[in-house]
Amino acid sequence: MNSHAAAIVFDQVEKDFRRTGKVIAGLDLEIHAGQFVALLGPSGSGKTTLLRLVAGLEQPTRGEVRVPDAARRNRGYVFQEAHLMPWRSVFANVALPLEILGRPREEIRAQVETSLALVGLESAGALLPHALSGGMKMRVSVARALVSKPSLLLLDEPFSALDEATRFRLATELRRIWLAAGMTVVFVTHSLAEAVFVADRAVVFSQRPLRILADLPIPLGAERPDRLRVSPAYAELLARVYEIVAETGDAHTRHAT
Amino acid sequence: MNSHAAAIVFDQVEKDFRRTGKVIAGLDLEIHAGQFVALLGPSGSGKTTLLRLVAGLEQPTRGEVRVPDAARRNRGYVFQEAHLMPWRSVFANVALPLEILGRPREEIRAQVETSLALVGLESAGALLPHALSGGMKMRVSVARALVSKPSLLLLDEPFSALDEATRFRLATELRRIWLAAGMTVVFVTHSLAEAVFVADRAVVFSQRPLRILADLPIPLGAERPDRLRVSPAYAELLARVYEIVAETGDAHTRHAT
Amino acid sequence: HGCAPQQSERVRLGLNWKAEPEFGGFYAAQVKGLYQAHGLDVQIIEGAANAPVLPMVAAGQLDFGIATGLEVLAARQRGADIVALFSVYQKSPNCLMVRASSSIRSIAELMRSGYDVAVGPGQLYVEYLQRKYHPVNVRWVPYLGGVSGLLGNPRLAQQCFVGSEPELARARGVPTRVFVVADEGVDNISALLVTRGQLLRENQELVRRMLAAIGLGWRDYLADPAPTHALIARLNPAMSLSILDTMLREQRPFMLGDATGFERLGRLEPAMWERLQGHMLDFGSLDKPIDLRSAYREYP
Amino acid sequence: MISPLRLFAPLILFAVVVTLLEALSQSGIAPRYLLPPPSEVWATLRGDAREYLRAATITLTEAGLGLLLSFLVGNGLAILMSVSRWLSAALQPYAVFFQTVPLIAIAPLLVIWFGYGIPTVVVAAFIVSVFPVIVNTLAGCRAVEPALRDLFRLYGASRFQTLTKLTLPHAIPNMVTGLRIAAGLAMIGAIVGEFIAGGGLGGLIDAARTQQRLDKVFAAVLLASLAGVLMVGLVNLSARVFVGRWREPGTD
Amino acid sequence: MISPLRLFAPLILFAVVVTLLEALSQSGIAPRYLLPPPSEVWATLRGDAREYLRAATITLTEAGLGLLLSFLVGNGLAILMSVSRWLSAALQPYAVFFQTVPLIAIAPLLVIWFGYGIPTVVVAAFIVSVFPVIVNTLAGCRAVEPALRDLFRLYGASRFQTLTKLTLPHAIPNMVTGLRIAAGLAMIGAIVGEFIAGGGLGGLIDAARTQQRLDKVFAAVLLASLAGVLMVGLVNLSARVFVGRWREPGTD
Ligand SMILES: Nc1ncnc2c1ncn2[C@@H]1O[C@H](COP(=O)(O)OP(=O)(O)OP(=O)(O)O)[C@@H](O)[C@H]1O
Ligand SMILES: Nc1ncnc2c1ncn2[C@@H]1O[C@H](COP(=O)(O)OP(=O)(O)OP(=O)(O)O)[C@@H](O)[C@H]1O
Ligand SMILES: [Mg+2]
Ligand SMILES: [Mg+2]
Repeated sequence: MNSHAAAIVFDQVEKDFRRTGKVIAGLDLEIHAGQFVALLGPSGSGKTTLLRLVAGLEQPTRGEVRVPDAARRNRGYVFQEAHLMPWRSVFANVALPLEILGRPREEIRAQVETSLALVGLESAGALLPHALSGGMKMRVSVARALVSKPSLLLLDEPFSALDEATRFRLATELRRIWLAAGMTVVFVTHSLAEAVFVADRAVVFSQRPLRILADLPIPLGAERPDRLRVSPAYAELLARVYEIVAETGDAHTRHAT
Repeated sequence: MNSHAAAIVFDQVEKDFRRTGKVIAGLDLEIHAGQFVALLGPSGSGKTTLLRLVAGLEQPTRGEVRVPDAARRNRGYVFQEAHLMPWRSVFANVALPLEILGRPREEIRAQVETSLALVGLESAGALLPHALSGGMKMRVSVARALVSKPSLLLLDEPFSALDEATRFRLATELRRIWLAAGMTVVFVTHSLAEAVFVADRAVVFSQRPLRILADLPIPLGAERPDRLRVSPAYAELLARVYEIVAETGDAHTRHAT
Repeated sequence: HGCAPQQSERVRLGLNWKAEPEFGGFYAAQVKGLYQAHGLDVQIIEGAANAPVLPMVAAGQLDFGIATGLEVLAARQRGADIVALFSVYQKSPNCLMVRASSSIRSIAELMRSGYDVAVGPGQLYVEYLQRKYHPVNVRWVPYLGGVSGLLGNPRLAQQCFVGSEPELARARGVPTRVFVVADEGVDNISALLVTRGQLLRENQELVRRMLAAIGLGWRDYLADPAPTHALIARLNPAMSLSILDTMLREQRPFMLGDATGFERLGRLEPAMWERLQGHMLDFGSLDKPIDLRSAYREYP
Repeated sequence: MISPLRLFAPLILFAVVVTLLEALSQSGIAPRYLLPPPSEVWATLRGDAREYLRAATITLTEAGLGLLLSFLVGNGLAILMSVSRWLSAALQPYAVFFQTVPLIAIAPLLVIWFGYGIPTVVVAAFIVSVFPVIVNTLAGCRAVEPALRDLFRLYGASRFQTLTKLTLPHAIPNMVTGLRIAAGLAMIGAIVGEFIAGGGLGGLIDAARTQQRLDKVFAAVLLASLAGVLMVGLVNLSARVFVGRWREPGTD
Repeated sequence: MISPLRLFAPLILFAVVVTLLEALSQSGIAPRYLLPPPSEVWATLRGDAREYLRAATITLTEAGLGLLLSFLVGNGLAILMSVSRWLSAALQPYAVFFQTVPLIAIAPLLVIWFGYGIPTVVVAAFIVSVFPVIVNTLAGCRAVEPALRDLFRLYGASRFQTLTKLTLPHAIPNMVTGLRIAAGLAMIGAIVGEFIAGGGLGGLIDAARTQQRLDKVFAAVLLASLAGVLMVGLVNLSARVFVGRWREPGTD
C-alpha cells in the first residue's frame, strides 16, 4: 500500500486498557479518502476501539493514528448504542450536529426532515426517545450522523437492530449518499453479506489483540442496484469471502468460544 | 388453534400507548408450553411490546394475555439493550437472578461460571460493564437470562450485536439447552435464517398495528446439527419462508419506508 | 453649627431590643414631639436579639445606639470610637431569680444549692460570683430567653430583669424570689445611650439637642407613662399595657437611684466606670486599662 | 391521579398530629409553657391574622429573593467549577466555609455592609442556601453520560455549547433537588437574618420568645413552615413543568 | 494527579485571601472591630490553642454524631418514602417543617427533652442536617432506570431485595451528595446547638461575641469551618472508596 496524502493511517498502533490489557497490537492500516470500508471481526476484538481511535475519542498507547484535516472537520459517528439525549425530541436529537455547527434554522429544519425521511421516521419527529423501539432509536442515531453531510462517516453496527428489509434499504441509501457526496465511510458490521453488498473493501480482523486477517477489495462496481443481491457475481464473491474468513478465522472462532 | 392448558394465550389483545397510539390491534396468538417460537417483524412493529406483555411488564389495553403459572414462576428475559447494573461485575450481574431466588452461594458460583462459559466470557467475570464491548454486554445479558434455568425464556434480538460465528454458535447452544430442559422459548430476531435454523415455528408480523402475516411451522426435526445449515432441506425451507415473507410483507416493506 | 431649628435634622437611634419600658423615655420624646421641638427628626429602630448596635454606631450607620457599659469598654479596646452619653439605669436591674417555693434566700445560698443557673453569654457577674463564692456544685447553663427553664425545672435559677421575667413567671402561676445582682457588689451599666466620638466632636450642637430632648422625654415618661405605653404596646405586640405598667413600676427605683426626684436621671459618673473597668480587668474582659474619660461624657 | 394524594395524605397526618398535640396539651402531659395547644396557636393566629400575614409576606419575599440569588450564584459557581478543575479544587473549601459560618458570628459585617432590614436578611438567606445548590448542580454536571460527551467532542462543540446543550439540561434534575433543599434553608436563613436585622416572622419569634408567648412563637413558626412548604412546592412545580416531561418515563 | 491540585489550589487561594484581609485591616479600611486582621486571629488561636482544640473536638464530635443520625434516620425515611407514595406524600411537608423550624424557637423543648450538653447539640445537628439527606436519597431512589426495575419485577424480587440490590446501590451517588451538604449543615447545627446547650466552639463564639472579641469569634469560626471541611472531606473520601469505582468511567 503506498502512502496517500489524504488517507487515514494507522502506524504501528497499539492500544492497552488499564483493566483489560492489550486490545490492538502493532496495527498498520490505511484508509484512503473517499473509500467505503467495511470492518468485520468477532465480538470484543476491538472494532469499536478502532473507530474511536479514528474519531480521536481514544488515544493510542503506542504508534500513531493520522487523520487528514479534511476528514477531521466534519465527522459523523453512529455509536454502537443509540445514545440519544432523553430530554430532546427525535427531531431535536437529529438537529444537534447542525445546531453545534451554527446552521440557520430553516436549513436545520429542512436537513433534519430529509434525514428523518431517509431512515423512515418522518412522522416520529415529535416523540421523545423513551417512546421509541430499539430499532427506531438506532435509526434516529443514523439520521443524526448523516444530517451534517459529513466528510468522514464512522458507523458502528448501525443496522444490527433492524429487520432485514429495512437494513437492506438503508444500506442501499447509504451507498447512494456516499456515491453522491464522496465522503469516507468506515462501517463496522457483523454481516458479511452486507459488507460485500455495500462496501468497496472489507477488512476482516482477528480476535483480541486485533490483527488484520484479510483485506479484500470488493470489485462490484460503483452502482449497486438491488438486483445485485441475486446476481451470480455477488453470490460468487460472497462465497469466496466466506471461505477466506472461515480459513483465516479458524483460530478466531476457537478463541471466541 | 385449540386451547391448551399450559399455553401462553393472546386473546383479542390490543395495546395503545398514550403518545404513539395503537401498537397491537386484536391479536390472537397461542404459544404452547415447550414450544420454540421465533417472532419476526419490521422495526417498530411491536415485537418488544408483545414480549413485555407476555412477561407481565406491560398490561394490555383491551383483551387478555394468559400465561400459565408454571411459566410465570421462573422466567428469563434478554432485553433488546443489555441493561446491566453498572456497579456490579460481570459475574455479579449474571448472579443476580439466583441471588433473588435465594440460591446457596456454591450453587450460584457454579451456575454463573457455566453460564458465562456458554457465552464465551469465562475470563471476563471480574470486569465492570463499562469495560465491555457492545457484543460482550449482550452476551452477559444472555448469560443472566439463562443462569436460573428458566421455564419461560423471552429473548429480544439477543444476538444482533454479535458476529456471525458467535451468533451461530450461541443459537446452537440455545437449541441444545432447550432440548435438554424443555422450556418455552420466545425469540425475537431479524434474521430469517436464524429463525428457521433454531425455532420450531416462525411468526411473521406486519408493520404497526401489529398483525400476524404468517405463522409457519419449521419441521426440521428436534436436533439441528451444524451441517443442517448447508443441507438442501434447510435451504429449501428458508427460500420458501423468504418467499412467504416477501409476498405477505409487500405492504409492510412499503410501510417501513 | 448654626442651622435654623425649623429644618429638622435626621437622626437614627438603634435600640438593642424591642420596644420596652427600658426605652420608654426615648419613645416619650417622640410621642410628645420633643425631638421635633429640638429640631430633630429621630427614627427609632427596634433591635433584635443579635443586632450588632455598637459596630453600626461606630461605622456611622446609626447616630445613636443603646449598649451596656461592658460592651462600650470592650468595643473601645477594639478600636471602636464609642462614647456613652446617658445611662437609663443608675443601678443595674440585672437579677437572678428562683421559684418562691424554693428554700434559697440569697445569692450566697444559691451558690451552694446545686441548682442550674441559666445565664446569657457575657454576663460580668458570673465570673464575679465564681470568685466570691467558689461554688462547686452550681452549673452555669445557657439562658434560652423567657422563663420556660424556671417553669420546667424547680431546681433552676435564671437571669432576669427587674419587673420583666418575674412577672412572666407569676402570670404563669409560678411566683418567684428575685436577687438583685448589683447588691453583691458587681454592677454593669445596663442601658447606655451611645454615639461615636466623631459625631460628638463634629456636631456638639446636635448631641446637645438630642440629650435635651431625651432628658425631657424621660421626665415626661416617668411622670405620665400611659401615652408612651400605648405606643410601645403597638410596636411590640408581645407586651400588654398592664405588663408595661408593672415593669415600669418595678424598674423606676433602678432608673432614679435612691433619689426622690429626677436629680440622678441619666447620670454618668466616673465612679461607676472605674468600678466597671476594675471588674473587667479582673475577669479578663479587658487586657489593660483604657482611657476612661474618652469612653463617656459626664451627664448631666 | 397524584394531586388528591398529595393533598390528602399530609392533611390527614396533619389532623392526627394536631389532635395528638391538643390532647397532650389539654391533658397536661406536655406543659403549655413548652408546647402551646394547637387551639391556642390557632386562636393567636386568627386574632392577629393581618399582622402575621404581613410578617409572613415579608419573610417569604426575603427568602424568595435569597433563593433566587442562590439559584443564580450557586449555579453559576457550579458551572464554573464543572468546567475548571482548578477552580473547583480552589473554591470547594470556601463553599464549605460559607456553609459552616454561623450567621450570628458575622452579623455585624452583614448589617454594616447591607444595612438594617431587607437586604441583610436576603443575604442571610442566600448564605445559608447557596451550598446545596452548588453541590447538587455540580454533581449533576459531572454525571453526564460519557458517550454524550464524546458526541459533543466529535462535533467540535464549544465549551459554551456543551454547557447549554448537554451539561445543564442533564443537570436539571439534580438542580431541582438542590433547590428543594435550598428553599427550606432560605426560609431558615431569612428567619435567622431577621433575628439580626429585625422584621418579619423572625422578628415576631424573637420578641415573643423572651416574653414567653409560645403561642405566638409557634404561630410564627407554623407560618414559616407553611411558607417553606410553599417554596418547596413551587420548586417542585417548576420541576414538573420543566423536567417531568422526560424524567418520568414510567408514566406512559 | 488530583491530590496535589486538591491541596494546592485552595492553599494558594487561602494565602491570597489572608494577605488581602491583613492588608485591609492594617490599612484601616476594614476596622478591627468589624474584621480582625488574620494575624490577630492567628495569635489568639495560638495563644489559647489547647482550649480551642478541645472545643473544636467537642463540636466536631457532636456534629459527627448528628450527621450519623441524619445518615441513619434520613436514609431510613427516604427509603420508606421511596417505597410508599402515601408515606412520601404525607411526610414531605413535615420534613420541610423540620427544615424550617428555627432551633432557637424550640430550644426550651430540646433542653427539657435532652438536657444541657452533648445530646441536645447532637439533636440540633441532626435536625438541621437531615433534610438534605432525605431529599437527595429520595431523588436517587426514584431515578432508578425503569428497565432495571423491570428486571427485578421479572424475577419476582421482594421489596427488600429490590431495595438492597437495586435502589440503594443506584442511589449511592445521590446519597453522597446529600451527605456532603449535610456535613456542613451538621456543623452549623452543632454550633447553634451549643448556643443553646453550651460548650464547644458555639459556646466560645457566644461568649466572645458579647465581649466584642471578634478575634476570638473568628478563631472559633475558622476552626468550625476547618472542621466542616474535614467532615465534607471524609464524606468525599468514603464516596471515593465506595462509589468512585463505577461512577468514574472516564478514568480508564
Ligand atoms: N473503556 C474500556 N476499558 C477497558 N477495556 C475496554 C474498554 N473498552 C473496551 N474494552 C475492551 O476492549 C476490547 C475490545 O472492545 P471493543 O468495544 O473495541 O470491541 P468490538 O470489536 O467493538 O466488539 P463488539 O463487536 O462486541 O462491539 C474488549 O475486550 C473490551 O473488554
Ligand atoms: N413506552 C412507550 N411509549 C409510547 N410508545 C411506545 C413505547 N414503547 C414502544 N412504543 C411504540 O410502540 C411501537 C412498537 O414498539 P416496540 O418496541 O414494541 O417495537 P419492536 O417491534 O420491538 O421494534 P424494534 O425491532 O425496532 O425493536 C413503536 O412505534 C414505539 O414507538
Ligand atoms: Mg463494538
Ligand atoms: Mg424491539
